[in-house]
Amino acid sequence: MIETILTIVLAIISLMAAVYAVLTKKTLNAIIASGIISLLASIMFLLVSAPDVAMTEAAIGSGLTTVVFLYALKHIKDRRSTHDD
Amino acid sequence: MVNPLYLIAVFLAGAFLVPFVDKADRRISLGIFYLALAASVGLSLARLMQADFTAMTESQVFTAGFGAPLSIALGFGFKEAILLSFVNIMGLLAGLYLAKRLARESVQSISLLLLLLLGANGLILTRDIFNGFVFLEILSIATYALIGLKSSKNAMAAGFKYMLAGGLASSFFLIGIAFAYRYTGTLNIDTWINMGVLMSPGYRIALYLIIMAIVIELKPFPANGWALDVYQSAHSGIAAVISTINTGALLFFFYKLLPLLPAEFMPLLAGAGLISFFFSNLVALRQKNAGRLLGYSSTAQTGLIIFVLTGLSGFNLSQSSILMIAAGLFVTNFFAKSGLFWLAGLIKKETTKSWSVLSKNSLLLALFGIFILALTGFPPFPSFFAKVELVRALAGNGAWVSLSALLAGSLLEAVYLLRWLGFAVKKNEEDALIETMPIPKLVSLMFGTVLMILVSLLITTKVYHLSSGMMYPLMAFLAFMIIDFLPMKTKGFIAIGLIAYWGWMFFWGKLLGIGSLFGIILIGGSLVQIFGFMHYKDNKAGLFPLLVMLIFSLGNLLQACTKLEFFLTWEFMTLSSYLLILRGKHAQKAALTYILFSLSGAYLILTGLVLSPSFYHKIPVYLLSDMIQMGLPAAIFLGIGFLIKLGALGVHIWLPESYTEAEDEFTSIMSSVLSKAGVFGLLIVLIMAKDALVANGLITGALGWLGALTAFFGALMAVFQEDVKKLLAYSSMSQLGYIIMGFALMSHLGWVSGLYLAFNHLFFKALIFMAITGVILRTGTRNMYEMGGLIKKMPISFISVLMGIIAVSGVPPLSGFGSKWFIYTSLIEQGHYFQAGLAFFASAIAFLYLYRLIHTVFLGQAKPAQKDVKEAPIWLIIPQAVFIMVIMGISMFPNYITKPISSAVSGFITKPDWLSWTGYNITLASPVLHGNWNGNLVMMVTMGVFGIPLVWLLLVNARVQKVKQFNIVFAAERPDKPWTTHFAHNMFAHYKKALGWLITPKITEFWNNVTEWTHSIAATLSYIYTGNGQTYLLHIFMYVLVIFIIGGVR
Amino acid sequence: MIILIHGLMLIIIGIWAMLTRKNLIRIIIGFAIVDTGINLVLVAIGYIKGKTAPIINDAVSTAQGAAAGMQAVDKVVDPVPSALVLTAIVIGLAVTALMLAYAIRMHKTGRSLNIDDFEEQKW
Amino acid sequence: MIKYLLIALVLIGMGWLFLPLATEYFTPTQLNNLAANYVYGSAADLNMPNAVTSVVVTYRGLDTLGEVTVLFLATAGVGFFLKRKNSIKSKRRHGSEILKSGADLLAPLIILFGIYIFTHGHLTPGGGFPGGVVLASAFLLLLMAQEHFTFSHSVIQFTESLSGIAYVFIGLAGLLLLGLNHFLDPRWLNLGQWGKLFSAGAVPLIYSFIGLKVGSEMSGMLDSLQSDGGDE
Repeated sequence: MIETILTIVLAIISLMAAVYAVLTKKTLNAIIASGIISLLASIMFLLVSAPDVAMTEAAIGSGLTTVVFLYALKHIKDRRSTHDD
Repeated sequence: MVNPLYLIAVFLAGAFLVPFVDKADRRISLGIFYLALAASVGLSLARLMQADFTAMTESQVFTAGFGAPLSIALGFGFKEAILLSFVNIMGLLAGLYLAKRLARESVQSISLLLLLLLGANGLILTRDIFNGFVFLEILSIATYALIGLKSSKNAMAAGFKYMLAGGLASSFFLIGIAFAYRYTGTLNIDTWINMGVLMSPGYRIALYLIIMAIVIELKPFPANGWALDVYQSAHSGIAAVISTINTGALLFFFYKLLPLLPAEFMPLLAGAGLISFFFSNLVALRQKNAGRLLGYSSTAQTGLIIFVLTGLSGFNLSQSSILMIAAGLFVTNFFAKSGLFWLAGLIKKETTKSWSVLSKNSLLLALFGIFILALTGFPPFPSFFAKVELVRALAGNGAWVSLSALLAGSLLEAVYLLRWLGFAVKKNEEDALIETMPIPKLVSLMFGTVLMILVSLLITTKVYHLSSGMMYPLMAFLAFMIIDFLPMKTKGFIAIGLIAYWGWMFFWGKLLGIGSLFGIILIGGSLVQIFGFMHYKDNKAGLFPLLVMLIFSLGNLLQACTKLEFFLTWEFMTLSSYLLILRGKHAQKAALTYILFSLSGAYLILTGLVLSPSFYHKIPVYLLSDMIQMGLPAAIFLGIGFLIKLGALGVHIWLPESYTEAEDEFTSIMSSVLSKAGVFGLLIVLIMAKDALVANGLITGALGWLGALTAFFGALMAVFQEDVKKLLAYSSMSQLGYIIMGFALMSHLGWVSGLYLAFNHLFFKALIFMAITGVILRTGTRNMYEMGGLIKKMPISFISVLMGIIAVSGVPPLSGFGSKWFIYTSLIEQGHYFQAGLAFFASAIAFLYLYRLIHTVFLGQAKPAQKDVKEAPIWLIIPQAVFIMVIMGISMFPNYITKPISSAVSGFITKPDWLSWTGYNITLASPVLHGNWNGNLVMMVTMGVFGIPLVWLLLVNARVQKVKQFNIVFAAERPDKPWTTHFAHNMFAHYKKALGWLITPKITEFWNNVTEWTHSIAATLSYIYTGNGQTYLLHIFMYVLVIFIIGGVR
Repeated sequence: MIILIHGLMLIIIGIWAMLTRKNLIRIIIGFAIVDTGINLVLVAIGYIKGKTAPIINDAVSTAQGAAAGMQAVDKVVDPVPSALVLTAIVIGLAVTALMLAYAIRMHKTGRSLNIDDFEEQKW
Repeated sequence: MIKYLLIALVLIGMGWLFLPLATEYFTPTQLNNLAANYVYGSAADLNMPNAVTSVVVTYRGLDTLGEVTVLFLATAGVGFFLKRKNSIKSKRRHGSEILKSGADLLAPLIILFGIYIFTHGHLTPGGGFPGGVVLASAFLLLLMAQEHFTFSHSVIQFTESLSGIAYVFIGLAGLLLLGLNHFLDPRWLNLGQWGKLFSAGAVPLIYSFIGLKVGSEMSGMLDSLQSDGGDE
C-alpha cells in the first residue's frame, strides 16, 4: 500500500517535472528537469523489482545523459559568447 | 553451412580494430576496411553457392547454445543469402567509391561505414524482433553519423531531420515490441507467427505501431520530407547507400514481419505503398534538383515494392512469384539508383538540366542511359519483367484502381526520368568537359553496371526462359556497339548482310499468309533503307546498333509466340525507335512526347494482353487466327494501344513532332516501316476479336469514323505546313487513316484494301522521304519556301518525288490508284457512304499538299543560295531506285500482290464469291457494286497517252530559247526580302480562310492542358514539404493516426 | 499499472515537447522524456505483483543451481523486460548524444538553434 | 494557428491510440513460459544467480553485442562530428585545488567501484553498463579537475578497441569450441560454483569487457564533447 502511494507521489512529481521541462524558458532548467524525471524513474524501477534497470537508469539515464546535455549546452553557450558579443 | 555470425564478427572486429591501428597508418586501416568488406562478400557468396537450400525450411542458426525462443535466431536461407550478396557487394562498391574521401576523413568514418553494413546484415539475418530493433538502431545511427560526411548547413539540417524521424520511428517500434511481448510472451518472430493472430485491440495496436515504424523508415509519401532532404544534401556515396542498402535491409525486415499481421492490415499497407508510388512520382515532375529527384524516385520505388509485398497477398498468387516481382523491382532500383547517385557525385551538377555535360562523355552518357532505361522498366532489365508480372496479377484479378494508379505512376516516372535523359543528350557548347574522373569512382560505376546487366540477363534467360531468337535484337545491338568504330559504309554493308542473312534463314519461305506480307514490309522495307544512312562521312556513333536492334525487333514481331515474347519485342522496338529519334539535333521534346505516348500505348497493350486468353507456344502470334478469340475488353485495350502507335486522330500529336525532329533518314523508316508495326498489331487484334467485334458492330463503326477523320484531318493539316517533313508526316497520318478505315470494315475487301494500301504506302512514302532527305541534305533547310527550282539541280530526286506523289494521290496509273480504288469500293460496298465521301474529300485535299510539295521544292524559280546544290548522294538514290522499280512493278502487275493478300485474308474472313481475279483483271460483282480494275491495262494506256506527247515535247523543247533565271528581261522586279511574299510561303492562305477553323489545334491544346494541370497539381502537392523538421514530425504523427483511423485498426 | 499509465503520459508529454519547442536542445529533451516513458512502460509490463527482483540468490536463499531455478520461477518478476530496458537505455543515450552533436554542429554552421532556421531545402 | 490545432489533435490522437494499451492491462500472476524458462535456465544451465544478466549476456547476448556497438557508434559519431582535424583545444576552466586533490583521491576509488560492479554483474544487480558508466564518471572527474588531462586518447582508444575485439572473440570462442549454434555461449569456461565470483562460465569475463568498453566509450564521448570542434 505504501508502495502504491509512493509510486503515485513519484509519478505526480515526475509529471510535473516533465511539464515544467516543456514549459520553462531556460534550457538549463529543462535539462535538469529531465534529469530529475530519469532519477524518479530509476526509483520507480526499484519499486517494481528491477534493480538492474534502476542502476543503469540512474547511471546512464539521469547521470550521463544530463552531463552530455550540459556539455552540449556549454558548447553552444561558449560559441554564443564568442560570436555574438 | 556458412555461419552468419561470421558476417557479424567480421564487421564488428573490423570496426573495432580500425581506430586502433589507424594510429600507425591510414593505409592499414583502409586495408582492414576493404578486407572486411571483401570477406563479407565472400561469406555471403559462399552461402549462396551452397546447395543445401530447400524450398520451405529456413536455415537458422542460434546463439548461445540454446534453441529458438530462448536465444536469438538468425535465418540464413536462400533469400537472405541473395540479398546479403547484393548488399555486401554494394557495400564494397560504396566503399570503393568513397575511397578517396575515407582516406582524408577522420578514421571514425571507416568504422561507421562498416557498422552501417553490420546493421543492414543483422537486420536481414535476424529472426528476433528486439534484435531487429537493435540492428535497426545500428543501421540508423551509423547512417545519421555518415550524413555528417558533408558538413554543409543543409546536410546538417537534413541529418537532424532524419534523426527526428528515425528517433520517432524507433520509439513507436519499441512501444510496439513492449506490448507485443506483453501479449505473446515471445520475441522470436517464428514462434510468434505460429501463435496466430490474437484478437485483442491492444495487441493489434502493438502490431500496428511496429509495422508503422518500419513503414516510416521506408519513407512513405507524404511523411517523407526528411528523406528527400537527406537524398538532396547528403554525400552522393552515402545517398547511394541509403537508397540501396538501407532500403533493402528495411524492406526485407518489413517482409519478415508481414506474416505477423492480421489480414486487414494488408490493404492499408498496400494503399499506403501505392499512394507513395503515385504521388512521389507526381511531385517529382517539377523537381529540378538531381539529388532530390532521385530521392523522389527512390521513395516511389520503395512504395511500389511495399505495395507488391502487401497488395498481392490477397490474390491467387504464390509467395515466390510475389517475391519475384518485388525482387525484380528491387534489383533494378538497387543498381540503377546507386549508379545514378554515383554519377551525380562524379559530375557535380545540381540541376537536371545541367547534366548536358554528359553529352560530351559518351561512356558516362551510356551508363546514364542504361540506368534511366532500367528504372523506366524497359527490357531486358528485371523491372520490365516485374512490371509485366505485376500488371498480370492486377489485371487478372480485376484490381483496376490499383492497376491504373500503377500505370499512371509509371508513366509519370517515365516523364521525369526520360526528360532528364533528354537534357543529358542535348549538346550544349558552354559545357566544359568533365575533367576529374577518379578511378575508384569509375570502377564502382562500371562494376555496378556490369553486375546489373549480368543479373538482368540471368533473370531473362533462367527465369523467364525466353528463346534466344527473342534476344537477337539485344545481341545485335551489343555486337554493333563493339564494331561501332568502323566506318559508316562498312557498318552499313555488315548490317545489310546480317539482316539479309537473318531474313533468309528465319523468314524466307517460313512465313505464311499476312506474315509474308509484313515480312516484306518490316524486314525488306527497312533493309533497303539502310543504304540511305551510308552517305555520312562522319562515324555516327550509336546509330547502327540502335537501327539494327530496331529492325531485328520488327522482324521478331512475326516470330513472337507467347504474350511475353510479343510484348518484350514490342518494347525493344519502342526503346530502339525512341533512342533513334532522340538522336535528332533538336529532338529532345519530340522524343519525350513520342516515348510517353508509346509507353501509354504499351501499358494498354500489356493490359490487353493480360486480359486476352493465353497464346500457344511455338505458334507465331499472327497465325493465331481462329484458334484464339478474345473478348471485347482485351480488344479495346489492345486496339487503343496500337492506334496510339499508328497516330490516330486524338493521340496523334507525337507523330508530326517526332517525324520532323528525327534524323531525316530515320524519319523515312519511321513513316514507311515502323508505323506498319501498329498496322500489324491492329490487324492482329481485329483478327483475334473478330467474333466479338462483328457481334457488337458499334466499336468497328467508331473505328471506321476514327480512320476517316484521321485521313481527313491529316490531309488538312498537311496542307498548311511550311516544313516539308511535317507536311509528309501529316500525309502519313492521313494515309494511315485510310488503312484504319479499311480494316474497320471487317469485310474481306476492306482488309484487302487496308493491307494493300499499307504495302503501297511503304514504297511511295519511303521513296518521297528518301528524295526529300537528299533535298534537305543539300539545301540545309526544311522550309519549303526557302527552296525552289531544284528540278535542274536534283533531277533524279524530282523524278522520285513525282512518282511518289502520283502514287500517293491515287491517280492512275500507279499503285496508289489501286489502293484508293479498293478503299472506296469496299466502303461503298459496305454501305459507308459518308465515310467514303469524307475519304474522297481527303484525297482531294491531298492534291493540294502534294502539288505544293512538288511545285515549291522543284519547280518555280531557283533560290540564289541554292545555286550550287548537287544531286543527292548515290546512297540515297539507291533505295529510291529500288522503290521506283517496285512501284512500277506493282502498278503493272497488281494482282501479284492483291491476290496473295486476298488469299491470306480469306484465312480469316471468307472471300466473297463476287470477287475474282482473271488474268490482270480484278472483278467485283457484289449485289451493291460492280466494277473492275486492270492495273496492267491502265498502265499501258497511260504510258501510251503520256509517252507520245512527252516524246513530242522533248523534240519541241530542243528549239526553245532558254533564259537564265536572273535575266530580268523576262521577269518582274524581285522584292528585297522575298521569303514572306513568296507564293510558297503560306501558300494556301485562301483555303486557310475557309478551312482554318478546322485545324485550330484543339487536340494539342488538350494535351498541353493535361501536362500543365499535372504539373501544377505536382507543384501544389510539393508545398507540404515545408523544410521544417518539426512539421515533418507532425506529418509522421498524422500519417500514423490517419491510417489508424481509416483502417479502423482498433 | 500506475507506472504504465505514467509512462504513457510521459511519452505524450515528450511528444508535446518535440512538436512545440523550437529550440533544438529542447526538442532533444522531448525525445529523452519519451525514452524514459518507454522504459517505464517496458518495466511495468514485466512486473508481477508481490514478486522480487530476478536475482535468484535473494529470492531463494537456500537452494543452489537447478533446484534454485525451480523454486525461483514462482518468486521473481519477468527478467526479459529488464534486459530489454537495459538495451533501450543505452540506445537512448547513444541517440541523444548524437542528436546533441548534430545540434552543436548545426549551431556552428547555421548560427542558430531554432529549428525554423533550417528549412532551406524544401519542395 | 492551424498548426497548434493539429498538434493538439495529434496529442489527443496519440492518447486515444495508447488508451487500449492501458485499459486492457491486467496484472499477471505468474511468469510467461519464456520468462520461466529463462529464470530456471539461468540457474540450471548457466549457474548464474542474476537472471537479468543471464538474459542480457547469454540468451540475448547478441542484443548486448549490438548495444555495445550502438554506444561505439555514438562515440564514433560524436567524435566524427566534433573532433575534426586540427581541432584547437578549448580553454578549460581550471578546477579548484580542492577539486583537484579530491579528484586524485576519489578517482581510483571510483574506478575500483566500477570494476566491482561489472565483475559481479552475474551475481548482483549492476553489470557492465552501470559499471562502465562509473568508470567514465571517474574519467569525468579527472577531466574537470585537471587542466591538461593527458591520460585520454590513446589509452581510451586502446581499451575500447581491445575490449571490443576481445568481446567478439569470446563470442567466437563459443562458436569454435562448442559448435555452430554457440556464438556467445559462455559455457566453454567452467561454470564453477554457485554464487562465486568465478562462476557462470565466461560471463564475468564478458561483462568485464563490456564494462571496460562502455567505460572507455563513454569517456571518449565525453572527451569529444568537451573538446571544442574548432571553427571552420
